[in-house]
Amino acid sequence: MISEQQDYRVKLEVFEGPLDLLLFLIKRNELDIYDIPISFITEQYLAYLGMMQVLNVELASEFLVIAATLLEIKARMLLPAPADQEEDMEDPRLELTNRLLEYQRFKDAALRMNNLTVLYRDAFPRGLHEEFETEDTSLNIDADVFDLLVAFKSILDRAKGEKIAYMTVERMSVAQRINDVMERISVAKSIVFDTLLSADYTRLDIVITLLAVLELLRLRMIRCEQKEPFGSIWLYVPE
Amino acid sequence: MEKEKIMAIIESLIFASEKPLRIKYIEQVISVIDLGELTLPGLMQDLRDKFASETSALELLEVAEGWQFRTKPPFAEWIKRLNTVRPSKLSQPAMETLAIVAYRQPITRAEIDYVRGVDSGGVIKTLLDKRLIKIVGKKDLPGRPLVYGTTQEFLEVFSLKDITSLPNLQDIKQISSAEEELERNQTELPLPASEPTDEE
Amino acid sequence: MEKEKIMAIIESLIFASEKPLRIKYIEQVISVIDLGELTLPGLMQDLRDKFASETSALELLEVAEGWQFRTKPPFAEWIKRLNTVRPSKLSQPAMETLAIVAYRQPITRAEIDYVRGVDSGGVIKTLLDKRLIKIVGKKDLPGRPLVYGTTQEFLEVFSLKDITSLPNLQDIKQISSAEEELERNQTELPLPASEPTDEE
Repeated sequence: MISEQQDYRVKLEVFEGPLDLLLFLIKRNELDIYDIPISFITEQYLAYLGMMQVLNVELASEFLVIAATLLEIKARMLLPAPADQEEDMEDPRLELTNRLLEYQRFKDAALRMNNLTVLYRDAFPRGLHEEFETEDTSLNIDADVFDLLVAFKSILDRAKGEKIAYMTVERMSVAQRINDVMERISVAKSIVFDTLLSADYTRLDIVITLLAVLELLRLRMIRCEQKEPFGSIWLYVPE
Repeated sequence: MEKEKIMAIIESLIFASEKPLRIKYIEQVISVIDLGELTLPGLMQDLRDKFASETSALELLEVAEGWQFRTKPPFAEWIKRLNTVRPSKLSQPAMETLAIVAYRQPITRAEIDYVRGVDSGGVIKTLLDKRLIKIVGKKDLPGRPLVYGTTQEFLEVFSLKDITSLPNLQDIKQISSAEEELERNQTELPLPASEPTDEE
Repeated sequence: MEKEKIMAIIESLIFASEKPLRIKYIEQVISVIDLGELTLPGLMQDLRDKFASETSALELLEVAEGWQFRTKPPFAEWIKRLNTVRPSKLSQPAMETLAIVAYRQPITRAEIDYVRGVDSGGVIKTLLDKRLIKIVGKKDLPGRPLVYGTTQEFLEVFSLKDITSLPNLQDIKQISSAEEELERNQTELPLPASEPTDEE
């Protein structure tokens, strides 16, 4: 057992997870994956876990989950199958075998992908030269909402450690009003100021609306015109 | 090594280089090659002539800082045409700024700068030019700063029904459960239980 | 317009394009040219042949559903001597996770975890950061988990024309010791990234 323990120790860092470890044990002992001797493999597996504990290596919980699975399969294999069901009873090892095969397939796939022509390893594209960048204000943009989400995430990642101020999305009343007014004017092209006010408006609402319009005028986002003294004030979008 | 092979090596170096390639770097790389009677200036001249004469769209130029391939001037008009038919990608800073505005609107420039940790004036202008964001008003703060929000065009570009159809911030946590930092300030949705699937 | 001229125009477009150039954009740009008897696929083939045969360091490849010039593989060793590229490594866990996403997309994190038998949060984050995978939507399951798929960059990095060009998934007959051993020796591949490298 001593030599085996040393062997395990060497491999300690290598196993990615319990499936990886199981595949290693199967290969090392030249076992048939379609007919895994479950008692033997369970013993080997638990010995490995024991080794990790002795070495005070923190075990990922997944290792324990698979240990429990192995023990459960072992127990089920020991139980005699009910006589009438013997024919069609599923092999308790089947799910584990399938998982191992599936995992092995992807390990192989990773290897094959590694044999492809890899950019910046086997082949290089043109180095980037800025002279091809052009100003482009078209709305022809190649991105989707999840690009936005990922972009937002990268900022939060960067901001990690410092306190992020999560501002509540609370509409300021004047800003909200500016929005409303702008929208109405853009749709109608021009409107009479009075129509922005509704009869059930409070004094505050009216003041806010007036502030909003003044603000828009100051920003030159709208223009106003009064054709005659005391006549209607027309608001419109310039140009 | 025959001359064509050495010329091709130099060609590959210049092509792959991010910046115009200084002659001293070319010299360093090919220093292991026995040039025989050949000289590096002679090889550069021959490589330049090769591209100048043949039916290639490229030319090899010696610009201030080094050697560089460029398209020959007559092709510029075609490349301009290309830029008008092809959708452009938003730069990473632009995407980030757009994401901040989308999720945190209405928001001031100072708030954007604070979240990104850098000055955002340039990107905000780009986004305004592309009509993805707009000024939606001013904030009741000293200096009355402008506040920004997303536009109708923004919704169109990203195929969103309305602004509430943006992916949840909670989704970010799904990206990596290891990121506990985020959890402090956010109300949480329970993460989906890791249920095994035998799909396929 | 004679054929060589049209081929040179296409060459200039592909060269000027930062990313692999989709055939539809080439088509749109040259739509003003009377091709006569020529066809675009025929021209692309001729252009590819031209670079393949001649003493050029470049080859024209169809990757990520587009066309791109790249240096021919024998020149990679020379370019690496320039030290302008800083390779970063994809670890074995990252390669395996990438393979699972590539072959099983769209796939949830829980499904990936199940196949690998371990938590994949960290690796998924790495692959997202390297833009090899991306979130492609949400699944109609309790908790609406995010689903992942590969990106255009993934196709570019592995020189794949499209996702169907992936090598076939093999059925495993028996666990092969030779391959296992090979894998255990940490196969890693370089990718461009900002990480410093000890490669000299």
